[in-house]
Amino acid sequence: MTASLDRADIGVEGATDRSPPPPAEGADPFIVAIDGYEGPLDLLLALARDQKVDLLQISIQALADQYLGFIRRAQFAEIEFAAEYLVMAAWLAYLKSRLLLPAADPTEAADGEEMAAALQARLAQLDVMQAAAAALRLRPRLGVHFFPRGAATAQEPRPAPGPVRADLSGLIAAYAAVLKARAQRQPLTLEAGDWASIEQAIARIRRSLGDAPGWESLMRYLPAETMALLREGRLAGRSQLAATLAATLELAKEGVLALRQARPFGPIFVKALRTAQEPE
Amino acid sequence: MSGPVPYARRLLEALLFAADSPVSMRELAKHLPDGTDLEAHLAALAADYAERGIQLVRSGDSWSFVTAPDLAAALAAEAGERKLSRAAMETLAIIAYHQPITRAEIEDLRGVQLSGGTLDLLFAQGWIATRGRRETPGRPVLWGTTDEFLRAFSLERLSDLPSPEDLKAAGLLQPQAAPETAPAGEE
Amino acid sequence: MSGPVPYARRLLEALLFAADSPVSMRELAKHLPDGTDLEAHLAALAADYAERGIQLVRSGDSWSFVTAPDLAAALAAEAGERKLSRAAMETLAIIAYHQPITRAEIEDLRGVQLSGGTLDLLFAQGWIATRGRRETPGRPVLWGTTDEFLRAFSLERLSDLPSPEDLKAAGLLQPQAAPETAPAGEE
Repeated sequence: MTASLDRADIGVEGATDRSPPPPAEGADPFIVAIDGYEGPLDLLLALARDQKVDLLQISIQALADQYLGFIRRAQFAEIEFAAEYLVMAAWLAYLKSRLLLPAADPTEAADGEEMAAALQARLAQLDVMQAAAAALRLRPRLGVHFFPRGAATAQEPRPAPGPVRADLSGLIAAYAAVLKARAQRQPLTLEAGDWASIEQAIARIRRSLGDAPGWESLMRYLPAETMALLREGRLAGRSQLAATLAATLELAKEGVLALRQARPFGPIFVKALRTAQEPE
Repeated sequence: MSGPVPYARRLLEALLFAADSPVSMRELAKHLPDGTDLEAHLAALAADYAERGIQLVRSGDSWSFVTAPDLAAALAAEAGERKLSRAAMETLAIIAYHQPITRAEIEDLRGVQLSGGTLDLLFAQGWIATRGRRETPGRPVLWGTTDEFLRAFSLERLSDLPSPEDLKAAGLLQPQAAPETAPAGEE
Repeated sequence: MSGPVPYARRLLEALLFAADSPVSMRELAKHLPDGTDLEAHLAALAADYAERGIQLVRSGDSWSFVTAPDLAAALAAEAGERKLSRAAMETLAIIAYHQPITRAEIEDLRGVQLSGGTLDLLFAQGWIATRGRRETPGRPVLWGTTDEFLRAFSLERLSDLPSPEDLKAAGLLQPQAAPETAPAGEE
C-alpha cells in the first residue's frame, strides 16, 4: 500500500489541466480574453511558457513586450479587475526601460538585472506550484475515487462514555459559528411613533357605542384607516387593533359593554349595555 | 488474504463497506454484471472474513459488515473517544476567546441557555477551570481555559488562536454555509 | 483469508472498521497490550488487504480503511465529483509545500489576492488548519495542511508530495523544464 506518487498517476495530460485556455480567438482578433487567468502573474507565466525556455533563462524584455501587447488588446469587464493587470504592465514597462537604456549609473543597471532575476524566480516558483496543484488534482481523491466507511458500526455493546475528542479546527469553526449566528441575530426593533393609545380607543368607542342595537363586530370600532394599515402589514394597524381590544376589555370591566367570542381566534362581538355617551 | 480476489468479490466488499446501512441483494445486484452469482460471491466473501475482526452478516435479505462479536468487550472496554458536541465546542470556544467569562455571558453570546452538563463535561476534561468571581450582584463564577486545554488543542499560548479578524479574513464568517464547490475562476 | 489471524490484528481491524474517522496510533495503542509492535501489526494488516476491495491507508499519524481506488467507477454511480477551482487547488498546493504559511505569503506567491471563499472552502473540507502565528509585526496566522488532507489525496505523509524534480520528470513542468538536457524549442 504505497501512496507515493506514481508517475502513471500524473500523465502528461495534467500539463494541460493547469494551463489557462489560450487567448480566445474571438470575432475580433484584436481583443483577447483575460478571463482565464488568475491575475497578472498567472498571465505572465502563461506568456513565458510560450517562449519554451527555462523560466530562469527567459528574456524579460521579450516577455514584457508580449505582456504589454496582450494588455493593449485585452478587454476588461471591470475596472478594478483591470487595475492589477495595469499595475503589472506599468512595472514591466519600467523594468524594460531599465534593461534597455544605457544606465548613467552602473548600480542602476545592476538594479534592473536584479529585478529581472527576481521576476524570473517568482515565475519559476509559481510554475512549480501550478504543477504541484495539477499533480494533486490527478491523485486519487477521497469521495471521488475512493470512499470512507459508510457507517461506523460496532457490535453491541456500544462503547461506554469515555474521553471526548475535539481538535483546534473544530474549536475555531465553532467560534466562527457563534460569531456568525450572533451577527445574524437581529434585536427586536419597533418603529417609532404611530402607536395607538388605549385612552383614545376608549374615547372613540364611547362616542360610537350604541349607534346600533345588538351585537356588532369589534371591527366596526376600529379607526377608518386600520384595515388598510393591516393589509400593508404595518405595525401601526396591529397597534390600533390591540388598543381597541384592550379598550373594549376596559369598558367591559366598567360594565359599559359586553364582549362575546364563540371560539378561540373567532370574531369578537361587542354590545352596548347602557348609553355611555357621557363619561361617568 | 490469499491469492487473487475476483473482481465481483472486491466490488461487493467495497459496496458493503461504504454503505451506511445493510444493503439488499437487489441493490448489490445492480452494481454487478448480469448473470453474476451473487449468493456464491457473498458466501465466499463471508468465508474470507470468518476468522477476521470484521464479519459479513446477513439479516433477512440484506448484508452488512460488523465487528466480530468476540471483540465486543475489547472494543467497548477502553471506550472510543466521543466527539465533542456542537454546543460544548461552541461553549469551549467562547470561554477560550472571552475568558474570564460568566455562564450568563456565555448564554448571551450563544443566544441559548447552556444545558446543565456542558460546563461539567468541559470541566471533567480538565479544559476549563474557575477563575474567581465577578464582583457584581450575585457574584457569578468566572470560567477560563487551562494549560491542559492548550495541550489538548496543540496551542502554545492563547494568543495563537486566530482572532475574529483573522476568521473574517479567511472567509469563515461569511453568512452562507461554506460552498462544497467553488465556481471556476473565482478570483 | 488464510490461516489464523493474530488477536491484535483482528482487534485493530475491528477498531479501524468501527471508527467513524481515521484513528491515531496513540488511540490504537491504548487498546493493545503494552509492548505490542503496532507498526508491524498495521503493516501486516495493510498487506492482508492489499488486493482486496477495501484498503488500509495511513495518513500522517492516523489509519483508516477506504475503498480501493480502482473501484471508483463502479462505486461512484451516485457520487458526483466536486470540482475544485484552480484558485483553490493552487492555494492548497502552496499551503502544502510552503507550510506554515501566512495568507499574505500565499497571495504574494500567486501574485493575486485570495478571494474570501478560498481558505474558507479548504478549511471547511478539513484540509487546512491554523498553525499558530508568525512572530512578526501583526502576528499573522499561519496555515498548514491536516492529516485529513493527506487522506483525501491518498498521501501517507507530506514527503510523498512530488518534488519539483518529480514534477519535471512527470512532464508537469514542460516545456521550459530541464534546459540542460532538452534543447530549447523542443515540445
